[in-house]
Amino acid sequence: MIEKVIFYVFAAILLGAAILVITARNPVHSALSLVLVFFTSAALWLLAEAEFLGIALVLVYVGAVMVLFLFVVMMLDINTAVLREGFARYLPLGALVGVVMVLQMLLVLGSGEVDLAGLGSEAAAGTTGNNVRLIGSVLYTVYVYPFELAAMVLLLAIIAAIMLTHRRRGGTKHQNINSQVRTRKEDRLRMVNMPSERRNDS
Amino acid sequence: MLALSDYLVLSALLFSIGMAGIFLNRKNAIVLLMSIELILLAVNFNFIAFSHFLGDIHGQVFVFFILTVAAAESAIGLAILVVLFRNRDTINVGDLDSMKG
Amino acid sequence: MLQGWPLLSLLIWLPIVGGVGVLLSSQNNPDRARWLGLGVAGLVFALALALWGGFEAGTAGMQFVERTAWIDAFGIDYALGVDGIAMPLVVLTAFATLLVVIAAWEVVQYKPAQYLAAFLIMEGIMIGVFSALDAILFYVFFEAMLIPMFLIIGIWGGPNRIYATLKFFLYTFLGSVMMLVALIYLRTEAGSFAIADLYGLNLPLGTQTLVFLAFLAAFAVKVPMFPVHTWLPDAHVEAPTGGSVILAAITLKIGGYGFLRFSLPITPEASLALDWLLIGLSLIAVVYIGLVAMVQADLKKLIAYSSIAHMGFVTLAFFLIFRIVAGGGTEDSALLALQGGMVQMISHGFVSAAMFLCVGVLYDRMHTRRIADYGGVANRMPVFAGFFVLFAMANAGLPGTSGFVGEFMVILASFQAGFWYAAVAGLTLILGAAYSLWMIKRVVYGPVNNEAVEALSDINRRELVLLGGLAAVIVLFGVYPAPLLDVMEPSLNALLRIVLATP
Amino acid sequence: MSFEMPQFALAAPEIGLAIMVCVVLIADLFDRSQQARLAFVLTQLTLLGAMGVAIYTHWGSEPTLTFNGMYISDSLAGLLKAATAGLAALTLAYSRDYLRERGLLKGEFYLLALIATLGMFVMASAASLLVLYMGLELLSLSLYALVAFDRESRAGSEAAMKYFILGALASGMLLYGMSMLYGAAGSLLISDIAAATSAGDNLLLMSFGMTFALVGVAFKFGAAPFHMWVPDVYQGAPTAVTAFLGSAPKVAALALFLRLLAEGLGDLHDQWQIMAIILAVGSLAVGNLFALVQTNFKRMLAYSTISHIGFLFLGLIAGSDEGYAAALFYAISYGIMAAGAFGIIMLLSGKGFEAEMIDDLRGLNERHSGVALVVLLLMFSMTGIPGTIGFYAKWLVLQALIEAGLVWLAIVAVIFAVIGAFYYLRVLKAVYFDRLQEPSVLGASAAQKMVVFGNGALVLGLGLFPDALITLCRTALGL
Amino acid sequence: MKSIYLLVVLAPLLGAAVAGLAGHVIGRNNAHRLTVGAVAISALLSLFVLYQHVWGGVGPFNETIYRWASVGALNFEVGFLVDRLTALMMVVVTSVSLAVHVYTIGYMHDDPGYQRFFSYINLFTFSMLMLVMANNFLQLFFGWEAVGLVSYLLIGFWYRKETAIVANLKAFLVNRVGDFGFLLGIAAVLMYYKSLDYAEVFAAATAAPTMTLSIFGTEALVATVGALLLFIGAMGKSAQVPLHVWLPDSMEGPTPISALIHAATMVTAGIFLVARMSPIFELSETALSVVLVLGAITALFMGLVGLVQTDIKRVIAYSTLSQLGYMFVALGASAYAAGVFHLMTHAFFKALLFLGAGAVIIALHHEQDMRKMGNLRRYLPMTHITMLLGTLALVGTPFFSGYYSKDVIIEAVHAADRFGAQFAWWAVLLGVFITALYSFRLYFLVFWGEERLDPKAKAHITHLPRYVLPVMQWPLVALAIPSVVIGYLTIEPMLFGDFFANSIVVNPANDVLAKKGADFHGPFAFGLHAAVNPAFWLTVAGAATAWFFYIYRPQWLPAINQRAAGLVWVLKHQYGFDALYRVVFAGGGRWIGQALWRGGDQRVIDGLIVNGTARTIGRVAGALRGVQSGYLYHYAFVMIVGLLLLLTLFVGSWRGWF
Repeated sequence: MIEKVIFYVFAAILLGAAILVITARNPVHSALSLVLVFFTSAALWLLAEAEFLGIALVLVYVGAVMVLFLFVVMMLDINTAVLREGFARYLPLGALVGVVMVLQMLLVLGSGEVDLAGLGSEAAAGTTGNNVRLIGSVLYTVYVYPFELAAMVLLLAIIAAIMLTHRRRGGTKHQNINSQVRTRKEDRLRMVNMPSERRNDS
Repeated sequence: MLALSDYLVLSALLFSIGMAGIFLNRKNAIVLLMSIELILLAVNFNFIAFSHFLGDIHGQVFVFFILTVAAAESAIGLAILVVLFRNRDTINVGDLDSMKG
Repeated sequence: MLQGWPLLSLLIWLPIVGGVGVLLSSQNNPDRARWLGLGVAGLVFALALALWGGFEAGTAGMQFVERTAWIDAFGIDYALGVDGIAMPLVVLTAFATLLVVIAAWEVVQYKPAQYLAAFLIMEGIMIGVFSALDAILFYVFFEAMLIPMFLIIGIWGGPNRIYATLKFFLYTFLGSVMMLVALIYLRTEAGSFAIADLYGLNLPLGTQTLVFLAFLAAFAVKVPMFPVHTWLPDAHVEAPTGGSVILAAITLKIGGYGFLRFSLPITPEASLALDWLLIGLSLIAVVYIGLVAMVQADLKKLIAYSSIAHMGFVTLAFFLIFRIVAGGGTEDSALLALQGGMVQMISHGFVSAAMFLCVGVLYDRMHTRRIADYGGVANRMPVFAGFFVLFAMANAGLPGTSGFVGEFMVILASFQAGFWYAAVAGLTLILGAAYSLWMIKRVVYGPVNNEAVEALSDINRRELVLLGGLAAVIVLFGVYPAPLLDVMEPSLNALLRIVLATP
Repeated sequence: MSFEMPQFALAAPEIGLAIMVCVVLIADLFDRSQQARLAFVLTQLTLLGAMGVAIYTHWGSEPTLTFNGMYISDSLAGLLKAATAGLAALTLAYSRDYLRERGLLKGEFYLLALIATLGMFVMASAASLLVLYMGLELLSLSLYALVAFDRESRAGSEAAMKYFILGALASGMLLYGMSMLYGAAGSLLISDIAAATSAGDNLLLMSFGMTFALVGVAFKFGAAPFHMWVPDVYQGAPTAVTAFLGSAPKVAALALFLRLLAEGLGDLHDQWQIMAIILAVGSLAVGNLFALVQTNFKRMLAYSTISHIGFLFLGLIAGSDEGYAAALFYAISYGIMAAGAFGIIMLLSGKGFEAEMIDDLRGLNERHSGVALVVLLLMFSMTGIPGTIGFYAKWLVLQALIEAGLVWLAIVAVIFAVIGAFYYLRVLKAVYFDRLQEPSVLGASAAQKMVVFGNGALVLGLGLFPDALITLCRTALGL
Repeated sequence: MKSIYLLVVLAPLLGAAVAGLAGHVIGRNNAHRLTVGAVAISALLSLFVLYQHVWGGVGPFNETIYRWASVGALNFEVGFLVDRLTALMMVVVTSVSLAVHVYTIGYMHDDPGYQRFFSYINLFTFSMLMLVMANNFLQLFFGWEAVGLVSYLLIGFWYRKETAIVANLKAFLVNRVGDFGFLLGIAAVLMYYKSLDYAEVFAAATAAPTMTLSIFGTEALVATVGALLLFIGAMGKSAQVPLHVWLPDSMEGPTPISALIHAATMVTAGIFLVARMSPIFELSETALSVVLVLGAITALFMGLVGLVQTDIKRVIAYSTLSQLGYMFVALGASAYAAGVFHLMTHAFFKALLFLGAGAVIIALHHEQDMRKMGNLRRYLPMTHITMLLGTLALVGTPFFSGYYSKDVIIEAVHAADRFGAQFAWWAVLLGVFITALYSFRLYFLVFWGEERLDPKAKAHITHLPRYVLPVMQWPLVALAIPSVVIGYLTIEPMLFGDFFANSIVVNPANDVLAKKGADFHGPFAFGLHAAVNPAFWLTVAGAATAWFFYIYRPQWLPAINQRAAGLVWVLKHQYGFDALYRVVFAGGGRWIGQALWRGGDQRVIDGLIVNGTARTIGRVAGALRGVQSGYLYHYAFVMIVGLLLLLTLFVGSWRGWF
C-alpha cells in the first residue's frame, strides 16, 4: 500500500516536471525540471528494485549530462524573451493528436491483457539478490559484445564532438615550412571580380 | 501491489509528453534534446518494469546501454547545436527553414 | 548450312557493338563515323539477307534457335529464334537502318557519331525484340528501345522535341509496364518465361481478359491504336528524318508483332471476347484518323496520321479472324487476314520510310514541313516528284505497289466477317487516296509557289539511291509478293491453329 | 547466467573493422600530407578487406549463433556486410576531390565513415535487440556527425539538427517498440522473440511493440510518412556525405528490417503487412509526386530515394523469402545507382560551386559525352528500363508481389514508376537536349572519372548479366 | 500463242519503262519511235490474235502467267483469258492507242514533257491490256487501278495548271469511290464463290443462282449484291451518274489522252466489266435494272448538259458520258453484245472527234472556247471533213457505224421488259435528239458561221500550213475510216451471229438481241430501215434545230436562253452535282477532319486526358509540397501523425473498429 502511495506521488511529480520541461519559458528552467524528472525517476526505479540503474541515472545524468545541458544553455546565452510564441496556436491540434495517441496507448496497456502470461507477479528469481552484482556478472561476460560496441559509441561521440566543436584557437601561430614551400600562386591569390562599391552618402 | 500496467501507463504518458515536446516546441532547439531525454526515460521505465516483473536482469542491462548511448547522443546533439549556433547565431527552431518544398 | 550459326546473336550484337565502336572511335571524326556506321549497317543487312537465304520457308517452327542460360535463378534463357513472322521483320529492320545511315550522311551535322551509334544500337535492340523467344528477354529489348529513340528525338529533333519525346517515352512506358505485370503473372501460372510455354495455358476468362488488357496497353500504344495514338504525330513531327523512319517502319510493327506473338496465342479467349473492342478501335482508326490526316498542315503529321490509319488495318486484320471463322469464312480466309495484316505491316515499313525520307529530302532543302510552304516542287525536282508520287500512291494502296497487297487481302478477308467490316475498312481506299494525293497536289504539283521552292535542286545521287532502292522494293513486293507470303504462311498457319483451337 | 566463451572468429569482420578504426585514428595523427591520404587509403583497404573477410567468414555457413546468441553468422550477414562495405568504398572513392575543394579533407571523415560501416556490420549480424540497437546507434551517430561535417555550412548544420532530432525521435520509438517486444517475449534475443511469437505469447503486446518498431525501421529507410528528414538532409549535407548516406545505410536499414521484422516477427506478417502497404504506397506517392516539382538535383534524388524505398517495401510486403531477396537486390542495386548519381554531382561541382541544381547538368553531353552516358544509364536504371540494373530490381519486386497475389499493388507500383520516369527524364533533358552557348570543358580529375565510369559499367554490366547478383541475393535468403 | 499474248502486254510496258526512266538519255525522237513501235507491235499482234480467234479456229485461252500470291488454298494469280471479247477489246485498245500515239508526235511536239507523255500513254496501253486480258479479279483490279493511275497522271500532265491538278485529284478520288464498291464486290465474289478466277467464279455462280446473303437486315441474292458492288466500280470508271463528275474535268489533260483514255478506252472499262461479268449479272434482274436505269439517266441528262457547254472538249466529254449511258442501257437490257458493239464504234468516232478537236485547239494556239471559233473549215479542211464524219457517226446517220450500234440499243431496250426498260427507252430515244443537237451545235459553231477568232489565234492559224502536221492528220483519217464503215461490216456477226460465243452469257429468257435477230436482214436493210425509225427522225430534227439556231437564226438564241434561264442555269451547273460533292464530301470531310483533330485529338485526348493528367499530377504535387515546410516541428508532427496512423490501424484491428 505504501508502495502505491509512493509510486503515485512520485509519478505525479515526474509527470508534472516533465510537462514543465517542455513548457517552461526559460531553457534553464526546463533543464532544472529535467533534473527533477531524473530524480523522481530514480526513486521509482529504486521502487522497482533497479538500484544500480537508479543510482547511475542520478550520477550520470544529473551529475554529468544535465550539467552539460546547462553549460550549453548558458554558453549560448539564448534570449528567453522571444520564446514560446506560437505555442498556443498549434496547441489544439497538437493536443488532440497527443491525447488520441495517449488514449490509444492506454487502451492497449491498460486493457489488462498485457499482464497475462506470468507477467503480473514480481516474484521471479532473477531479480533477487544484489542488483549490482547481477548486472556486473553479465555485463562483461554475456554482454561483452555490446559492451565493446558501447565503447565504440563513446569513442565515436568523442571524435564527433571534438571534430564538430573543436576550433584551433585563433591566437596561436605556427609555421609549416613544408606547406609554405609547396605553395603555389593559385593557393594564395584569388582574383575576385566585383563591382566597385557605391559610396553611401545618404 | 503495483501492477505492471502502472509502470507502463506512466511510461506511456512520459513518452507522449516527450513527443509533444518535440512538435509543440517552436523556438528552442535545446528543449528538443531534453524531450528526447524524456522519451528515452520512458523507454527505460518500460525495460525496468518488464525486467522487474519478468524477474529478468537483461532488461536492466539494456537500460544500462541506453543510458550510455543516450549520453553519447546528447554529446553529439549538443555539439551539433553548437555548430548550428555558430553558423546562425540562433538555435531557434522556427528559423531552420532554409530547405523546404 | 547457315542454320548452325549464331546468326541472330550476330544480328543483335554486331550493330550494338558497332554502335559503341562508332561512339568510342569517331566522336571527333564525323567522316570516320559515317563510313564505320555504313559499314556496320551494310554488314548487318547482308547478314539479314543471309538469314532470309538460310531460312527454310516450309516450316512453322523457330529457326536459327540459340539458347543459353541467362538468369538461372528464374530459368530465363537467352533464347533467340525466328519464324516466318519474325524473320521478314528482322530483314526489314536491317534494311531500314541501312537507309537511315545513308540518309543521315551529310544531313546530320550535330554529333553524327552519337546519331549513328544511337541508330545502330536501336537496330540491334529491335532485332532482339523480333527474335527473342523468352518473354523477359523480349521485354528487355522491348523497353530498351525507348532509350535510343528518346535520345534520337530529343537531341536531333525539332523545336518542340522535348514535349514530344517525353510524351513518347511516358506513353510507351506506361503501356509496357502493364505488360510486365502480365508477363510476371503468367509466369506464376506457366512456371516459365519461355513464350512457347505461355501458349495454351487455358486461364479462366476473367484472368485472360486482364492479361489481354495489359498486353493491349503495351501494344496498342506501340501500334498505336486510337485513342492512345497522339504521341505518334508529335514524335514524328519532332523526330529527325531517321527517327521518323525507324519509328514508322519498325517500332510500330513491334506492336503488331506483339499482338501476334502474345495477345492472340496467349489469351485467345479474351481476344475472342474483346475482339469487338479491337475491331471497333481499328475501324475508328481507319476512318477517324483518315479524316484527321486529311486536314493536317504539316507534312510529317499527315504521314504520321496515315501511319496510324494503316496500322489500324493491321490490328483490324488480326482481330477479325474470330469473326471470319464465325461468319462462315474458311480458315484460309482467317489466314488471309493474318497474312494481309503482316504484309500490310511490312509494306508500311517500306512505304512510310519512303514517305518520311521524301519529307526529309524536302526538309533538308527548305527547313519547313508546312505543306503551305511548298507547291510546284515538281517543277524544280522532277525526279524527286516522281518518287514522291509513287510513294504516295503506294500509301494510297495502288495495285502494283506493296501498299496494295495487304489492303487487298485484309478487305477481302474482312468481308468474310461481315459486309460492314469490309465496307468501313474499305473507306481507306477513298480516305487514303484523299490525304495522300491532296498532299501531293499541294506539295508537288502546281506552279512554283515561292522563291524557296524556286531555289530547290533535285535529289543528289545519295538520295537517288535511297529512294530508288525503296521504290524498287515497293514495286517488287507489289508485283510479286508470293515469296514473302510463302515465308510467313506456315508460321501464321500454326499461330492460327493455336488461336482457333482454344475457343 | 550461463556464459560460454564466444567464437570471436565469427565476428572477424566487426573486430577487424573496429581495430582498423583505431589504426586509422592513430595513423591519421601521423599523416603529414594534410590530405588524409593515409586515412583514405587505409579506409578503402579496410573496406575492401572487410568485404572479403565478411564473405569468407559468413558466406555459405549454416546460421551460427555466438556471443550468447547475440551474434549471428549466416550468408545473409555476409552479403549484407559485403554490400555495405562495397557501397561505402564506392561512395568514399568519389569523395576526395569534392572534400579537398572544400577544405574538408580530414581523417575524421573516413573515420566516421568506418564507424558507420561498423554499425552497419553490427546490424547485419545482430541477433539481439540490444546489438541491433547498438549497431543502429553507431551508424546513426556517425551519420549525424557526418551531415554536420562541413562546419561552415549553414545548410549542413541545419540538416544535421533536423536529422538528429528526428533520428533520435525515431530511435525513441524503435526503443519503445523494443521494450514492448522484450516485455512480451521476456528476452532480448530475436530467436526467442520469434519463438514467443509463433507460440502466440502476449501477441497484443508483441504487435503493439511491433507497430513502434516498424516506425523506427521506416524512419531509417526514409519511408513516408517518416521521410520528412530525407530531402533536407540529402540537400543540406555535403554531397560526399549524401552519397554515403544514400547508399550503404539503405542496405543496413534492410538488415534492420530483416533481422527484426522478418526473422523476429515473421509470424506477425499479417499484422505488419497492411502497415507496410501503407508505407510503401505512401512512399511511392510522396516520393514521385514531390520529386516532380524539384529543381534541386540532390533534393530530387532524395525524393526519388523515397519512391525507391516504397518500391523496396513492396518486396518486403510480400513477406516471402522471394520478396526479401527482391528487396535485398533492390537495396544493393539502388545503392549502386545512388552512389553513381551523387558521384556525378561531386564530379561536376568545383571549388566553391555545388552542382546541385538540375540546371547545372545542362549541356553535359557536349562537355563530356562519356559522363553524360553514365548519367543516362543511371537515370534509366532508376526509371527501371531494361539493360540496366534498376529494371531487375523492379522486376524481382513485382514478381514477389504477384506471386504473393498482390497484383493490384504491382499495378499501383508500375503506375508510380511511370510518373517517376518523368523527373528522371527531366534530368536527361538537361544533360542531352539543352545546349549550352559555350560548353566548358569538364574539369574533373581522371581518377574520379574512372570511378564514375566504373559505376556506370556496374549499372550496365549488372543490367546485362544480373544473374550472379540475383543468385547471390536468393542464396543469402536460403532460396 | 502465250508468248504472243505476253508480247502484246509487255511491249508497251517496256516502252513505258524505257521512255520513263531513261527518257532524257534516249532523246525525244527515240522515245516516240520506241513507244510508237511498241504499240504498233501490240496492235499488229492484237489484230493477228483477233484474226486467229475469228478465222484461225483458235479457242479461248485461259492460263496463269505466274502465281502472285497464295494463302492456304486461295490462289491469287496473274493470268490471261483471251477469247473473242478480249481479242476485240485488244484490237480496239491498241488500234486507237496507236492512232493516238502517232497523233501525239505532232500534238505534243513542243511540250517539255514529251518523253514523259509517251511513257504514260505506253503505260496506259499496258494497263488497259492487263485489264481486258485478265482472267481473274485480282488482275482486273490491278488493271483497273493502273489505268486510273495513268489517267490521274495524264489529267495532271500539265501540273502547273491549278485546274489540271484539281481535276486529276477529283478524277482519282471519284474513281476510288467506285473502286471501293468494286473491291467489296471482289470480296463478295471471293466469299461466296470461293475463287477469284473468272471461270471458277462463273461456274460457281451459275451452279448456285439462288444463293442469298443477309444485308441491311434483309436477304438478298448474292448475285445481286455482288453485281451491284461490281457495278459501282464500273460506274466510277465509266463515269455514270452520280460518279460522273470527274470526266468533264478530266478534259484538263492533253487532248490525245482525252481521246484515248477518256473517250475510247478507259472509260469503257466499265462496259467491258459488265459484259465480262454477264454470267453474274444475268442472275440478277435487280442489278440489270439498276444498270439500265442509271445508264438511261446518264444517257439523257448528261447529253442535256452538253448543250450548254462552250468548251469544245467538254461538249465531247458530255457526249461521251451520254454515250456511255447508252452502252449501259444496252447492258442493262441484257444486250451485252450491243453494248460492246457500241463501245467499239464509239471508240473510233469519239477518238476521232477528240483528235479533231485537238487539231482545232492546236491550230488556234490552245483555244478551246467555241465562242471564239467559227468558220474554221476554211483553214482546216481536212479536220473539218473528218470531224464531220465523226459527228455523223455519233448522231447515228444511217450506214455510219454509230447508226448501227445506237439503233440496236434502242431497239433492244424497247424489246426488253424488265423494270425501267420503258423509262430507258424513252430516255435513249430522246437522247438521240439531244445527241444530234449538241453534236451539230459543236460542228456549226466551230466550222461554220462567222469567224470569231482571237487575234492571236488568228495569227497562229494563218501562219500554219493547211493542216497542222501530217502526223496529226493521218490518225484522223485512220480513225475516220472505221468510224464510217465498221458498223456496217461487223454488225451482223457481232450482234446476231455467234461472234462472242461463250465470252458473253445471256439468259435465253433475256436475250433481246436474239429476238431482234429475227427481224435482221443484213446491214443494208437495217440502214434503210431508218426511214421508218423514229430515232432517225429525231436525229434529223436535232440536226435541223442546231442548224436553225446556230446558222440560220443565231440571233434568236439569247432570247431562248433567257426564256429558259432556269433550265440553263441548272444545266450549266450540271444539276448541282459538283457543288454538292464539293460542299458535302470535300468540305464536309475536311470539316469533320478538323473537328475530330481539334476536338478529339487535341482537346479531348491530348488536352484533357494526356496533358490533363500530367497537369493534375503537377498541381497535386505543387499543392502537397507545402507540407514539406522546412520546420522541424512540422516534420516531427508528420512523423507522429504517421505513428498515430499505424497505431490506430493496430488498435482498430485489435478492437475490431474496422
